[in-house]
Amino acid sequence: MELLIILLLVFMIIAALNALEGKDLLSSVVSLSAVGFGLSVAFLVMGAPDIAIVQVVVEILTLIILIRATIRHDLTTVAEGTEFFGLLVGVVLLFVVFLFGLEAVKALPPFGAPIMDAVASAPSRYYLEHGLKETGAANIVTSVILDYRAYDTLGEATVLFTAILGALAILRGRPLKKKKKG
Amino acid sequence: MDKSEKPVGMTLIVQTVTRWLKGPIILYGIYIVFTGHLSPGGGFAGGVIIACAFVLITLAFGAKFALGRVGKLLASELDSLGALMFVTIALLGYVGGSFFRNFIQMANPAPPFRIFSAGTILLSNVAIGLKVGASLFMIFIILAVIRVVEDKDGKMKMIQKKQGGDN
Amino acid sequence: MNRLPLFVAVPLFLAFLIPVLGRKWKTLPDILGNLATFFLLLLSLSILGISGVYAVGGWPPPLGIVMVSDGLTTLMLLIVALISFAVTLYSIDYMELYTSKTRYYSLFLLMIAGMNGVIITGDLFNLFVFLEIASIASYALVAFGCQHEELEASFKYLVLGTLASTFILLGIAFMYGTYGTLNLAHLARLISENGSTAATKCALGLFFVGFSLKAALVPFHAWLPDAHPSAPAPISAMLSGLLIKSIGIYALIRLLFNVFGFTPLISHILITLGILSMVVGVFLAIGQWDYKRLLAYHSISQIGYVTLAIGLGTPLGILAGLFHLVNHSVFKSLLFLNAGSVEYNLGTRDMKKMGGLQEKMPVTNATSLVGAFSISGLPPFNGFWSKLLIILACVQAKNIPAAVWAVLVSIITLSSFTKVQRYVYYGKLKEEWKDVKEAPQTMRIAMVMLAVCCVLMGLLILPGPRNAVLTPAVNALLAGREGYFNLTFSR
Amino acid sequence: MAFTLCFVLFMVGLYGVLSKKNMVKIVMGLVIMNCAVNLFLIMLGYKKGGVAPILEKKTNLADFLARSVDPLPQALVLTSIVIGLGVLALTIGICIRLYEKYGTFDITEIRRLKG
Repeated sequence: MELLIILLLVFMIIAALNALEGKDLLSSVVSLSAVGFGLSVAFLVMGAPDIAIVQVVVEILTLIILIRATIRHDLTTVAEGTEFFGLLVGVVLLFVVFLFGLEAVKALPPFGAPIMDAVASAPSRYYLEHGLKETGAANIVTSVILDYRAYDTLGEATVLFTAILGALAILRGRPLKKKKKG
Repeated sequence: MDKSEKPVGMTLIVQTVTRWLKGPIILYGIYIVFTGHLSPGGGFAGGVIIACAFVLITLAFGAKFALGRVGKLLASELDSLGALMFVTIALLGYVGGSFFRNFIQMANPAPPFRIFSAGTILLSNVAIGLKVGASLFMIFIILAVIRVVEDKDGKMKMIQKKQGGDN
Repeated sequence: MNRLPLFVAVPLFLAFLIPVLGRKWKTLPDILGNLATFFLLLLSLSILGISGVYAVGGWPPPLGIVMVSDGLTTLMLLIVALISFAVTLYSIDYMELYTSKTRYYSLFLLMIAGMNGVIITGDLFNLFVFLEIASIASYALVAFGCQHEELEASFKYLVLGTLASTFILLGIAFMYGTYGTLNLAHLARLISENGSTAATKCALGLFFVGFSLKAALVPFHAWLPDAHPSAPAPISAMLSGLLIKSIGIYALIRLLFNVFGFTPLISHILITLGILSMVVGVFLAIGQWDYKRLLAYHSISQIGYVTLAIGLGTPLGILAGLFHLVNHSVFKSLLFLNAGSVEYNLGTRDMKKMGGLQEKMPVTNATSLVGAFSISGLPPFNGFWSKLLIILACVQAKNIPAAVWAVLVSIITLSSFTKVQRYVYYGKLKEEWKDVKEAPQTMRIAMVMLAVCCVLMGLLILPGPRNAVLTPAVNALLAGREGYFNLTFSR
Repeated sequence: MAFTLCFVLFMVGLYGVLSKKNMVKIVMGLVIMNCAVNLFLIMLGYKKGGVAPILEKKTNLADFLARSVDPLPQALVLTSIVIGLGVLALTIGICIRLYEKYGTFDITEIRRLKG
């Protein structure tokens, strides 16, 4: 099982690099959605079918938006100026951060042994044990997002609302009533 | 929209398949919304699926079709309405003792594994499904449909479309 | 503590309602926006200094999300409500320059809801969600005018802000992976019981970077001098006065003091960041001729003061820091509103083109003078007292270099604002501004209101008001992990 | 190993954000970072041989408790995905508007503001 996850991850990393380094914007966008679909397969494998469904559908929408909104006939290829020195500094910096993070990752519980089994007072265990009885929802994830942590979900719906309102505001036709002087 | 736009929508094959598929997809989305507390899915997944059905219709039949039928206005009303419904559920809980209290389930617990077994969760799922579906369709309309119009000499160019009902 | 959810629910409800109703009735957004902020002001006055816990959905912590109110929370809520009330009043006339007031007010209320949500929450992930609401609303509001500079600044702000949010989310993931809970108080208890691992330290580092980006501390300040001046003036006032404090400084100090525990290392980092921001901000401000850009650089500098003082970690230091935070909210909002009313009438922000506006705009001139005196630390205005306390706290903590820097920066600030007053308001009136008028009524009222606050808040130094308002906030931070845990799990 | 690779994916996204000059590429970097964090959260909750946290009528509760994966990270990821989509929509909106104004996606050419 872990092997499958690792293979998926390697696939996603390659796709991500291809998306970032590709010269053709359209193929970059397609590579990016390969990352997204790899992600949703990984979710499905790891026992998260709810998330997998959402991820697939959101990925489709992302793909459509990116293609329809940003890809023009006249600029599908990108000319990237490469500054060697800047790139070198960036990569070295990232490598330092990576080493720092690697230590942290080592300190986490091993893959496949979730923290909820190690901490006696972890809320997750309570959700699994009492979720059905207390909320009536057989899908414990639903009982978490719409009952135990419904307030988060309100926030999330609000984020979506805010983003759309913001996009509408930014894309409105005539932003200023009169021309500013000067 | 520019009159010089090429024939609306996609080929006949796509349009026919879409005509067959749109019903089942929407129905599946609704099913997912209503059984979110019993099986994988829920408001988000269902809402996004319904939105995708409308996106498919728009892509297959052209922008005018979707805008005429659903309309940006209606989508934005539904967007606000879904959000308002969710807040109202929260506030009803507030009146009944605690913000976001599952007042139905706590007052009279229903037996599990039924459609009506989880109190406000079902209502919340519907509200979220409405909100997310409308929101995502709105995103699609404002980002992918309205702004991109082909110019006369074949070059893609942005135009500013007069948006109806705007202030 | 039954009133706590209303701080989020009311602005959210109205924000959802305004787009539906605003289309038919044009003056409704103005009315609803002002009513909402006025209501929040009354509400926050009514809970000032009261501490308590509200369990959302009736689920006790750590199962559900809790809202926690202590001295610091109520202080922040009050200042958010006060500034946002003045700003909504100001917006009634100012936003006539732009179209689509409906969306403006809706986004504005969403931003307030986001900030209030961050302030009252007792849950790590919930903090992230509301931080995102406030941030997204502010990205959109910065670009509200849709001109070249605004869009560019907004894009820069958005990329750095989202980077910060992703860092914070990764930090949350590390915390969850190590302790298995998201409740802040529960985390605090588990950290003190189980000790911290490399993952905890990594999460702490990620939070430091993320929240410093949100608070625009040097060296993470690159977005602020673009974003704050480009936004419409009321939004500049909100961003500089409130947003960088509530989702940057407040969230950071809440995590540092009440969850991770305050250590000498953290103190050193905060003091270094503080002095750096203070000095770099003020030196970058010297050469500016753009009115609002100059103010934005001074925001970085003043936030440096706050970080320095709180970083000292002593009771006097924290008192001084919080006092300066509150004062800065008031006078920086006031100064941005002044700059906005000049821009409203003249259509430019270039100070070289201005001059002699004092006879044409007496109210703006007078209030701007109050703001300038406050920010430069001249007695008897509020800025003087808080800066004095900061310097005293530095001396008391035996950190003489910091005290010297604080004095120096204060002098440079004074010279910088002398320049503003001289070039904008004094001197000879230029020919092209012969028919300039004073700002409209509601804008004047808002400015006068904040100027009066500048004077009155100097009184917070007296023992009576100080014990009522500032001391509970200081105690909330000093209570540390133990106090926060006891408060949250008190039921 | 799996955690490390996930962290590598995060770094790839960060590299994209910091080094790319094209706005769409920067946005892609942000999306990749968001994906990596989401995957990381789900991996934290994974249990060897785990099942989805959904009860069925015939499920034995003790057995379910022993085998189910952690539901809380899944709830968080659901929120995080939707937030990511919202941010993406707004970003693309700004990008489209910037493209209208400047006629390019290259940030080195979009430089009116000093500093």
